[in-house]
Amino acid sequence: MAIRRGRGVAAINYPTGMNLGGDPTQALVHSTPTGNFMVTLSSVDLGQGMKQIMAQICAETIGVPTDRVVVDTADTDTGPHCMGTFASRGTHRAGNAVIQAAKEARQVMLEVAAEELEVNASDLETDGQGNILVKGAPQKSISIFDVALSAHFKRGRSISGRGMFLIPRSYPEKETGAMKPSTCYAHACTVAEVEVDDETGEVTVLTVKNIFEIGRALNPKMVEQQLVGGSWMGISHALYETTEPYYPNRDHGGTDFNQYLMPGPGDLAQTEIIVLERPSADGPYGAKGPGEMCANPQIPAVANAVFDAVGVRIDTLPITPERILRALKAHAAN
Amino acid sequence: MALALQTFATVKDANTALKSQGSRYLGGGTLVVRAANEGDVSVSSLVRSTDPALSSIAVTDGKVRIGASVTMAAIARHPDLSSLARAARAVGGPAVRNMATVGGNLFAPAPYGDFAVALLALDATVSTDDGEAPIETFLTGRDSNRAIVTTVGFVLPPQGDFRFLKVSRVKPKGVSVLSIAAVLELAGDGTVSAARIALGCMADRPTRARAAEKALIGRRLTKDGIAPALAAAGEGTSPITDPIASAWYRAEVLPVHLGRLLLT
Amino acid sequence: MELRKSYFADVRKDDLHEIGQPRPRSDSPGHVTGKTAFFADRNFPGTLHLKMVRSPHHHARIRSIDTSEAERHPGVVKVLTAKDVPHNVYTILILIQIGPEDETVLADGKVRWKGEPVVAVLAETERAAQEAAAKVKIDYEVLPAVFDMEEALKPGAPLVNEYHGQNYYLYDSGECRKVRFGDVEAGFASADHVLEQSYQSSPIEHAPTETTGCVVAPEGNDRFTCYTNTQAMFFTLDNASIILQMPGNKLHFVGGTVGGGFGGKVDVIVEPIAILGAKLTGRPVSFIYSREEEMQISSPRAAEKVVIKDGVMKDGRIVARKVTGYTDAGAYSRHSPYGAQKGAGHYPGPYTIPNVWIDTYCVYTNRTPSSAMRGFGVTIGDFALEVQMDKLARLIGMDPLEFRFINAYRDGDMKAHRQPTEGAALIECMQEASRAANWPVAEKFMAMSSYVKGA
Amino acid sequence: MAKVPVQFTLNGSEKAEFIDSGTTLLHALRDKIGDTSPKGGCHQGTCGACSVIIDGELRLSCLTLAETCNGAAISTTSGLSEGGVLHPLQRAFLDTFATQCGFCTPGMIMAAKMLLDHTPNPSRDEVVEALSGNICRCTGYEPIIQAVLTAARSNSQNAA
Repeated sequence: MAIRRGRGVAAINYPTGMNLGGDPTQALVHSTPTGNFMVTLSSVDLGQGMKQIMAQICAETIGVPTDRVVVDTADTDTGPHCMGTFASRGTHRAGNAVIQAAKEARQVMLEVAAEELEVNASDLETDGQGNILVKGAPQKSISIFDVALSAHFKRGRSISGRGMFLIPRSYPEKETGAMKPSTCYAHACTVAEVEVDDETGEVTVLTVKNIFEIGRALNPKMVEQQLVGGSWMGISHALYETTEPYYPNRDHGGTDFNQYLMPGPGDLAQTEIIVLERPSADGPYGAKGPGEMCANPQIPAVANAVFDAVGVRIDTLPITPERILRALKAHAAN
Repeated sequence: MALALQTFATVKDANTALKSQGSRYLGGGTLVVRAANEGDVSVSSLVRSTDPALSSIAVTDGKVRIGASVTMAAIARHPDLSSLARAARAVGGPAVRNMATVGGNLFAPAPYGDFAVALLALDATVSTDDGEAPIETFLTGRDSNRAIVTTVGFVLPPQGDFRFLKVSRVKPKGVSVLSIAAVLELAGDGTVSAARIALGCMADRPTRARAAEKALIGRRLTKDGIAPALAAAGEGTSPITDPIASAWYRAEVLPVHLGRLLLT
Repeated sequence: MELRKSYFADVRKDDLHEIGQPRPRSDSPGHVTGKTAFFADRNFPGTLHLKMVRSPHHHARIRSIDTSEAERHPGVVKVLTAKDVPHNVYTILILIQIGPEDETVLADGKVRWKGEPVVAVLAETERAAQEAAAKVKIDYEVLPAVFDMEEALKPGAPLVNEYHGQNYYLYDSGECRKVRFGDVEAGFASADHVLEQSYQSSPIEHAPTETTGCVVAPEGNDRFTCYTNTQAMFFTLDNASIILQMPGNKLHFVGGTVGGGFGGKVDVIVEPIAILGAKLTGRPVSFIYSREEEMQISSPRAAEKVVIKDGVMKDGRIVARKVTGYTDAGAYSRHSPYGAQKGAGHYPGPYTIPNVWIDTYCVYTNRTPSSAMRGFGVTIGDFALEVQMDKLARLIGMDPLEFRFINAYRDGDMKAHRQPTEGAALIECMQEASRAANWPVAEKFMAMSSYVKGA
Repeated sequence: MAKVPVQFTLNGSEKAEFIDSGTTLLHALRDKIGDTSPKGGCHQGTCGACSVIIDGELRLSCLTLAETCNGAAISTTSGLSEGGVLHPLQRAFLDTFATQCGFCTPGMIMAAKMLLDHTPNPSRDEVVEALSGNICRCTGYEPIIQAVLTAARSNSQNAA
């Protein structure tokens, strides 16, 4: 028996959004009487952290701590339209809508503060801690709490804003295919190192080193969650997953988590993640959509590493022990 | 008919209840309740017995008797059954092992039933109220069996004689590509004097690798010594094809894994 | 995870307060205490359970359906067939004018894949619904089926879906979405080597731990609240409105907390029929996929076949790339026509190639309809492209990483679909990979930049 | 349909209900008693989202019939925090970002609690084994493994 080691590389890019269908999302932002902010959306959190990220984006834009923001989403009676959570669009599209809404709300907030402080709104800034200060004279300030009370009970102003982000639909040109399929692109390069058992075809992924360029890590810990989980799914796609193991034959499709194969907690590659940030021109604080991109480069990187290890190409996914063993036997026979 | 559970203090009464149509015995639930959840409406009555004898483990003078309701977890932690712990732990994850029973494992279709593979290599005896049967006979006829299994009995091999290997795609818990259990007795000169090898997934239920067993007798456990046994390992098998692996793959890697088990 | 702030520092301001901070997730306390409310955690008294009777055949004509025995089964409240669905033939992308309507909510006269829903049974308990479902009698005339995309595209193949009239999606550009850039044949003619290779995949399941489903509660005022784990609230509401011929103001969707999606919950499958059941019975209705349904009935990622033909020079430049992509939609469109053309917009990958020819086909076969999944239209293409890149590098005896630097796109480079490259960062990712993986490349590559030359 | 009585303690408090015979413990807890912390991810015993602790043993509530639990002591994730103070495992899952969609989390925490109750300072391999019956599709498992190890460390620091 021989355990053979190999490594492979892959580099990819990934589009944000679905421009070919038209891609709108809306947001509403308003202040409560005591200066807390509600973000109202109909966007869906699949576990990637939409609610938390929209709160951080709103907080940054308004100039308050994140815990002053509550996100109320996905009730069609209250939330304005969102196309949906897919195509790496959630953070990018909804984030832009939230920024626009929050900017409008912030402007009203500053105007009310200006009246209270008897200065021009353009002379005001937020300290990020819940206060509005006069630029250059920070001793002259008012809390957002007091501004909101004033707006509600004294000045009759609604500290609120509407946000709409629309990517107009791009229609591919029939003959040339000229189109604008996406707004911005995330990038990745992955190097995978594997061991292949040449008697059984079993593959062990030893390490994956993933470099991801995602525009802006809005919340680095949450980005890490996506990227680590995505890297695992990429390896899973490379080596394990199929609903039809004998495709195109339809027999023997798995019907449970025992038959539908994915790497278990004892199969984990040592995973390294490095993130670069080249802010996108149109992303919220430069963010791109990393959620899908992060699961792609591992697949070809592992495939290339398998070839590097045992000298046979498996061009059909998933790269099962059976496919490797058959290829090794065919290779030996030639 | 809605699903209903009937509980009896004795196996005898439970056996009587099982005679009615649409009834099935409930062990740990990993097979039967699952089937009901998945919409198997052929079963309308579940029968169980709380007879304490079903849950006991007795080890006396190297003879082991395990009640059919004993769980994989109970076997894995029993101090006198440490040599079997590996096989018991091969079943499921921790929660499943707290539920899956020895009796149920005898009925689990491939790729399940790894502990039954071990019992086959141990040449166990399976008891019901109708009497005792060698496990091989029992497994052959299990589809028509109606009597509740009460115990399994076997002689515990000396430390080191029992070997077990489960190959799965997913670690640490995945269902079997195949499993192999072997009881090997060695003579003073290091040659094999007796061998029982049982295979999982090489048919729809555990089977003995008799040709390989025979080819091992008088041979040493070396690469050359086991070569004839490995060559004969697949004789008489008809491996299953399922989402985990094809029959072709299972047949191809059986000798590889048997070789690794024999040389450990 | 490490953030490498040294890259692109000149185009980035790091003066933000809340953005860039690892704030704790607001939903996590609910998750760890089990208090987060997923759709199925809503419990309404008197809820009916919906179970589907599904086709056991890949392709068959339905001669007759007899639900009389099922209707009499104890606990059964309602049995639904195609005639009960107001607008039974639909397609979800009709909302963005991608037709034709080609799928039935409940099969009408024909089934086109094994597992297709035919009859819906609503009963007091899951068990009663399962028992009654077993009593529905459907007489089928089995028809020849086609499972292989290449077979499906051959003349004389069984026609999968009459609403299309042929076994591929007809784009305005014809049988495939096309991209034409430069002169690909001239590129091949000038190349030192030409390599054509074929890549394949099979369907992949999202396998979220929470299965697809919804619970619908009548509000008593002719409105219906649908608690759902859809990934797209209004997309689902608007499609339900069309299928049920019910004004949107009668529908109230609540969701947004989903136990994993990965693209698997963007089809509109469970909600319309559950709302219909609630409307016709006046009772709350729960329709939740079993795990078996999630694995084999819910749309998977499409199987794909990708054929790549490349012309490459000895010095490492790719001078021509022709890609033919096939997406196995299964029996119905769902999102697949979009995915196939998204692929057309993605090839030839993040490389600048002067001559490109792309054809992407959306093909119908008698299998579970596929749809979107994480990396939709791109994941399998990237597998094919990047394995092909490895083969090309080895063909010309070049280091695979260096080979990619030679071809990597940079700001300002024109892409095949005629958009200038903006915000590129492939080169920097590869430079960092070279360092992190101890995979050295020539100094000239480490000195490269994605920025426009001279800018 | 004949109803049968069931009586057990759930997170220390007495529960008594009449249920349909054959009802799984998962359904009894969620639909009758209102504890929705155990999740139904498969009803097959293959995902672990419904894991609960019954008389000190980790069990799958989707494959356990409620009427077999008469007299038992049952614990679920909803009963772990006391007086608003999170259990160290809950704290660790939260602090280390080990939850994403959150659907597997209650089952994971039950499996991890079972481990730490018996093995306060587990090795990584022991954590992996303890979680092996629970499926997570979001995280890739590593964050969950780290959360359990973190909880074990914080426990031992508190004990010291």
